[in-house]
Amino acid sequence: MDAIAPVTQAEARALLRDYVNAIDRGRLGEWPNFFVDACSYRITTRENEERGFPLSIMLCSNRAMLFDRIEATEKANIFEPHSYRHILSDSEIVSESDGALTMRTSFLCVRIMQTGETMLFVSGEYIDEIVREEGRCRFRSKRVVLDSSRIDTLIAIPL
Amino acid sequence: MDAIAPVTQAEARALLRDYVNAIDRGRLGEWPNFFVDACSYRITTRENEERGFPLSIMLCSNRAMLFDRIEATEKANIFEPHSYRHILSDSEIVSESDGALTMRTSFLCVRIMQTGETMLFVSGEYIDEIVREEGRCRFRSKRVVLDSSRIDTLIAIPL
Amino acid sequence: MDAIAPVTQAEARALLRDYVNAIDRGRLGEWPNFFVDACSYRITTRENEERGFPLSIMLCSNRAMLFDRIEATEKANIFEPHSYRHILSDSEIVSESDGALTMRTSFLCVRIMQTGETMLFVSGEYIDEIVREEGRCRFRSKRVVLDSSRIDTLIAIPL
Amino acid sequence: MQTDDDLGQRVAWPPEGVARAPYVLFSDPHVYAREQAAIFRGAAWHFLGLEIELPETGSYILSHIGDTQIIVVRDGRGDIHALVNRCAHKGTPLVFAKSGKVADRFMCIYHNWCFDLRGDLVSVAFEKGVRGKGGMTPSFCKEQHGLDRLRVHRICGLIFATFSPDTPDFEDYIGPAHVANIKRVCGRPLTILGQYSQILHSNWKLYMENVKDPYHASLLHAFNGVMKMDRLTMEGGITMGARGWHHISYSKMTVDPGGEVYEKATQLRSAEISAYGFGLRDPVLTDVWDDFGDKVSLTVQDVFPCFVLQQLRNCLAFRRVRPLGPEKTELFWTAFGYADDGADRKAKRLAQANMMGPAGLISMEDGMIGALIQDSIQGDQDKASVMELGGRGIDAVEGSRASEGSVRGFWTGYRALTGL
Amino acid sequence: MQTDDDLGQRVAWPPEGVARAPYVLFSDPHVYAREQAAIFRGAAWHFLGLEIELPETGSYILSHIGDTQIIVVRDGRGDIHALVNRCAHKGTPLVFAKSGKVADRFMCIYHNWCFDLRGDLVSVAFEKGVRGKGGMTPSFCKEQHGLDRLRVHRICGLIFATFSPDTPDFEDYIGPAHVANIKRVCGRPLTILGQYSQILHSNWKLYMENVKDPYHASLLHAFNGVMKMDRLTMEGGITMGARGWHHISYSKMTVDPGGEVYEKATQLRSAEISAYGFGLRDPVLTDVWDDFGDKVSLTVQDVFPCFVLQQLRNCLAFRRVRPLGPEKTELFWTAFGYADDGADRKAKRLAQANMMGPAGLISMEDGMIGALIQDSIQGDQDKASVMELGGRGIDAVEGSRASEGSVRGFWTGYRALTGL
Amino acid sequence: MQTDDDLGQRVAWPPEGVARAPYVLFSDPHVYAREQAAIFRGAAWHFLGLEIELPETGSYILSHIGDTQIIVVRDGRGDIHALVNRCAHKGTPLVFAKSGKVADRFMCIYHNWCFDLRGDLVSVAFEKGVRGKGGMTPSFCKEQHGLDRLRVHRICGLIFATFSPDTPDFEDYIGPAHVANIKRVCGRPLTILGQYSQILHSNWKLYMENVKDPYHASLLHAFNGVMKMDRLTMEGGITMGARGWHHISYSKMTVDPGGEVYEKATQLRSAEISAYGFGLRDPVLTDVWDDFGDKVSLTVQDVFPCFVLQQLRNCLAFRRVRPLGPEKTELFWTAFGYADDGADRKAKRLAQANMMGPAGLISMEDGMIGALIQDSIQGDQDKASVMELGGRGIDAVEGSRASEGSVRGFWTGYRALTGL
Ligand code: FES
Ligand code: FES
Ligand code: FES
Ligand SMILES: [Fe+3]
Ligand SMILES: [Fe+3]
Ligand SMILES: [Fe+3]
Repeated sequence: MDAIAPVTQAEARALLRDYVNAIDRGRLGEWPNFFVDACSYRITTRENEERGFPLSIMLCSNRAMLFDRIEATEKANIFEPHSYRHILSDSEIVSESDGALTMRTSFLCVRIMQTGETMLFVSGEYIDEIVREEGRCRFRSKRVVLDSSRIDTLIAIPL
Repeated sequence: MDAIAPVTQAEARALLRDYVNAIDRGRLGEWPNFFVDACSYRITTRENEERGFPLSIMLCSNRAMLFDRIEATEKANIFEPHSYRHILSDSEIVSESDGALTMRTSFLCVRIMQTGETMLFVSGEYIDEIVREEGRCRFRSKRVVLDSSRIDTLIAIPL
Repeated sequence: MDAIAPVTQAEARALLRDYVNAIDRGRLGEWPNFFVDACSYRITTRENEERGFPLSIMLCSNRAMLFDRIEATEKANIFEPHSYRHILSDSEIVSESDGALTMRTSFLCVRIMQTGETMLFVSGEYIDEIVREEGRCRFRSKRVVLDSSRIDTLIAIPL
Repeated sequence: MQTDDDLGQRVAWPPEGVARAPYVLFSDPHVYAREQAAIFRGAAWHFLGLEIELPETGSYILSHIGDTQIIVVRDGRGDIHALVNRCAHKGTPLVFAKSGKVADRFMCIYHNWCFDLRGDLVSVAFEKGVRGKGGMTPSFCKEQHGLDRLRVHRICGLIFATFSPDTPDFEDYIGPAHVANIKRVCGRPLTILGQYSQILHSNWKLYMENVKDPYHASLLHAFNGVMKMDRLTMEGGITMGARGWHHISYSKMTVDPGGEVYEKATQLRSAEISAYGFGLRDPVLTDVWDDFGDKVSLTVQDVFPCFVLQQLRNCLAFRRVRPLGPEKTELFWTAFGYADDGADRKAKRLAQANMMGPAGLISMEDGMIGALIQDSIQGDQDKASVMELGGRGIDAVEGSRASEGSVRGFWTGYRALTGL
Repeated sequence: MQTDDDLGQRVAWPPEGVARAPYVLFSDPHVYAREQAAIFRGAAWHFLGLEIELPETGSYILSHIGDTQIIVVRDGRGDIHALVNRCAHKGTPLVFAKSGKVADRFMCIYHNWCFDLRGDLVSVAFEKGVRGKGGMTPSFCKEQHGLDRLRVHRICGLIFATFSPDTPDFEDYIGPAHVANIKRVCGRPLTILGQYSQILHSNWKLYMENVKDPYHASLLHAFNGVMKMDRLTMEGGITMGARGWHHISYSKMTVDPGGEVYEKATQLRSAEISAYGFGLRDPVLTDVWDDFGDKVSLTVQDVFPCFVLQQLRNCLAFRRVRPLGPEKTELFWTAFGYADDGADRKAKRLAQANMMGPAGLISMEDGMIGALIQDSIQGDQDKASVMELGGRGIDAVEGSRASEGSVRGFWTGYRALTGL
Repeated sequence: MQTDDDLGQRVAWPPEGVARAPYVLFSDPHVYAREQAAIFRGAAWHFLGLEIELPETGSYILSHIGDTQIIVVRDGRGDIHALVNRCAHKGTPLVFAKSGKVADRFMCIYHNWCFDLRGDLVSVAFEKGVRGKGGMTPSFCKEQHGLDRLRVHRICGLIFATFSPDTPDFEDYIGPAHVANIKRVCGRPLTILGQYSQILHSNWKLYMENVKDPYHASLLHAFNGVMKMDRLTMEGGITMGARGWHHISYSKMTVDPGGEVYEKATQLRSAEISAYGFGLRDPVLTDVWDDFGDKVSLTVQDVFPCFVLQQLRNCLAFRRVRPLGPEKTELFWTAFGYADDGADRKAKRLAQANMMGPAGLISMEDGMIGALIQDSIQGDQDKASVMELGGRGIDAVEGSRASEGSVRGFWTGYRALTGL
């Protein structure tokens, strides 16, 4: 039965690819659908992690908060139009347990303003916990650990 | 028979790797050989695509034009010596039909001037249509969609 | 017998991933362990290679020198705290002979200062010779060929 | 060389006074130099960090006042010193990590001169030369080559410093009401929840104007407006600090009597937003409590020129603003709670932290607005902004935040110190 | 503060006049400031965009004149307005997308002040305060706080604007022959094929000199030389515009009588190129037609200071040059065709577009040459370029393009406006 | 416009003279401009490269003197010329590759003007126009439009040049002892082992002070201290060059009599390092030989302002320093050996090259220390560094390197040329 079938690295990797593609192509409405209901999404920094500080730059502890966040981004918040381009390096399997696969992946994210200005926006690691639900792979937990503690301007679009 | 054997993702990915390596290593003379005769190569921008503008930054609608372009680049045009370094992220298979495989791939291209000056030159997506010809995989169509509409200085070497 | 079993591309790629992860996570002490005793590690530039100049930016011609170098880095040398983030593109198998696999891989390395300042530090190619020893894959030779001959500030942490 | 007259001439402040801010102030390098001397090295207090960042003898953090790096260190007697991070020999910084701990001295990496925790020079390598040859010139006297030490003031674990002997004592500098709010918010043992910073592509003053501008809070931050979290129609006001240089903007956790303007007035953006008809899907952002038993749910306090203390419901933070040249600024955030917070309150503060910082639901716009302005005024260096909400002066409008008096208060302090 | 005398002193224009261009003009920030005031804010017309980019009421594009952002918008009466994109309150840009559409007003995101499509201030948030408290100072009068509005001139769907009341009417500014060429090329309904821009790492004037320099076309762009596409030996000439500030360079689609010089003269680079002995493998670049029935296959026209209209055979484009400080420039390209182009002509124009833009076979060098010069002159700020081809004046050499008269014409306009 | 008095006023050199270096010198753009004129265009010799980089007629390299690009080329008579890389027409660089070879002339890419290998203008495209129309103005005379040519001096295959006719002859400029050391190290046929460069985020003078500062070598570079490779306690000294502008620091390959200070003195960082108790695991770095038969294992020589000749045991290199504005510098390294080196010696030199360059075990810190200082002094433009080791003058301390005399010598030359 599906829920039993363990998540393969290929499936996990495909999820990650589709996730960043959805963001890079501006399909933000799909963002919450990459997660299960009882999920956790965090953006934090390597420095806070190393110093044991629990603060997040962005924190959603369930899928409803993902919807609230993205609705704010699309309707309430105002910012200069821009898009991202994510580049993924190889993934490392950290653990596999009861059908959940935990994976670490180095990434770069380039930010492109509508003016054309292009910059290396952030670098860091994805630490993902991926499960199968209704036959489809989703994130149970996604932790985005940024290498830098200094953010340029703002983070409106999730990483 | 060869022409029938569908192009696998691994083969397509190897073609893409060899293609960017040939460019990054300065072997521009090989560039047309990565395409079939009846091919199309375009560099355009995300903005032009989204606004429905047909303009290209570079357009070759057959292999002869690829040869003309690269001959101009190597003999007629003048520019400061520089090289590229391409980095590819994961590819997404868009479709497979009658042996042709269509694939989208995010990429970064770094430009290195002879002075050593290194910059993130462009980011974007490759949208490739790959077929098998004489037992070898080649591009039937390659569309390079740049995230930015603003180009630094010039594009002499194809992307 | 192990030594016979040829190194697979997947194993080689995993070694490369673990190698850059160890560096990016600051576990420099592990660095020499990715190499066999009779190894060679070099950082050089594309320009020196093309002009036939033998000079290296960093040169270790055996494992003892790797230990000496990293001990200096950690104890004697002084520099502003910083870390790297490596991104790997696809690898090309150059040759496979008597169990050794030779592979070329394009990479980017981003440097993150403790202040948060993030820059595209270097780009280039890894040219790796990988062998199996005591059942584990290691580098027999690692040549880091930088695209640029101009280094920002210093290279304290190996690439 | 720029003379003072030159500068006054170029800035040419309009007759409306602090109801105007000439745009040239936001990009001119000579104005920037004047600010460094008159404000950052001048008669003003600057926030450096927290005592809890310095747990032991020798614990230090690296902070800044304008262009100057400052070492903040705890000595063996428990005193805290603010020292300029510049070796007296050839200018090398003594420390270059964000924070750390030394035993009892700072050793310069360049030539190993050593300074004790008060900044006094205690040893000079090869002072006597080698085998009687070389060494320091006889007239050299260590006493004259210590690190520059600043005046320090500590209040509720917050550390402030000033370069100038002329700066009034801290409590006189900000005034009693402002001392009271610091004690209100920081009067209990604090705990740090985390830190990060933002690069703002604008002059530092555009950010400080933003902080001191209650007018924008519910308009630029439409999330505030539509979520009824902070509106000018709520009960609240502005409390001006000493000489009007500082301000506290506050509002109460009450129902919003006249709030319908935010949904109806077609000239407000919030009225155009259809979202949130039924509020947020997840209640955590609105699941708040009265931290100080006074029903005041929002306070934003600044200490002129560059310090901010923020209470957004239960989301508490310090902000420190550092100019990086005329057109770039770094904004340092420290989120905090209380040592005695239970797991539940801590968790809720962390959730409410979604409102602050570079991704803050009601702060992200502040990271960008200054850069937009910086770009759009560059062609009009001869023009000025216009601030006439609530008059042209700095008197608080009793019980109302529909005033730019606090922004004019910033310019009052600015003009007093820079003489512009 | 820089005085005008200072500047004249430093620039020290050589006695040869416009046959020389002092290198200091290409990097000095004070010269740049002078240009902003005297040229971009001064008595000159600047291209903003096209009417077809503004299809409906409220349609706008964001354009620039020098350092100033300009909103170009169509109002309900069909009039087109050019407004400075800077809110009268505190300088926030009203729009920050490249293009878009509003209903009937621009609402500032910062405090929601609203301006109508003519730039008049129509509403101020909380103008009357809240419940009678706060609000704008009584003396505040909206009429005095609209957006700055520029003079606009429209010709064949092209939109130009100027800040200065002293600028001559557009047609007098460029002269009849230049009006005629605009009508020749743009006299039929246009359609946009696409847009992109280039960053040039040089002063903006190095690009404009390049545009107005027919001397380089067949030499720097060896592709032209070897492909016989544009050579000085072809029939053609220069038509100077009013006061010599503007130029049109043209050549005819005829056989090249004296062209062998390009293959023989060993002092020309084209002679060294072995390529193309048998022409291009693919004919599309040479499969051209006579768009205007006058056998003129190439025209490059400029309107001083920063507009270019290009006809390279059937490859048509507008170029707009925007300075980004003394050493950086952005070049905006808009390729166009005609509304009534058939699929075949449209396809050929798109193929010929290989000649233009950052990857243009005969334009890529123009993106780099300025940056090379910028680097190589920086050590010689006291020297000047030498332009003596075709004399030292600005009179066109009848039927010849072997002259730099049009470049000297640029400097004639430059000196007239800047007083340098 | 900056006048000289302004500058002297702003710099305000302290009465202690060369025992102080005002921090304003390291970031002020007007000081930078003065240096370009008085030092880089002034009466000083600058290293350009090596004769072996120019094997044949027409071989050239692209080098720099301050902000000016210099072509170094060998002509048919074997003479070597240093030409400013700026076309006399409109300033285009004649070459823009790091090195290359031309037949007998440089052809400008922009309009194909040609210059011979001595820099004389030999052809002007379309000088006579086309079919008698256009062409250069009759008064134009090619003789007056050649490339600027510098004075060149060659010694042991090293190429130096100067702009100024007033610069003393090279050997008088550096003095006999310094000529002798160049002949000592470069007196045999050289071979290049490789080249690379480093970007330093500091003013160029911070790097040159570092080069001329023997005080830091064993302290900043703890690797030196703990590895006993270079210590002030070793036998050695400083040899000052003509007028004290230049220096040679040397030490001998002897046991270290008083070295225990490095392990014991708690005020030295080396004493804190536990590493290397038993030396290096691999002996190659210490497997050295006496290259010059004089037991001198280390020499660092500079020729004011920007050239360094380094002998670190058997690791030999030239360094050339190029300022890139007030706060950025490029450092060019060329490692070399001798044409008659056997494979073994060549291999050992390459191994010892681990000590030099951006990753050099005893040089990496030099790439960063200037940037640290640049940051930490920016807030204190009115202060100065203090250099009183070995007195306040420039007399060498016989047989000792515990002196900053050589750094003061740098400032002696600096003040003489700049007049500051
Ligand atoms: S600079 Fe600090 S000891 Fe020399
Ligand atoms: S800045 Fe535009 S409304 Fe305040
Ligand atoms: S610039 Fe060199 S020939 Fe014109
Ligand atoms: Fe705000
Ligand atoms: Fe051109
Ligand atoms: Fe050193």
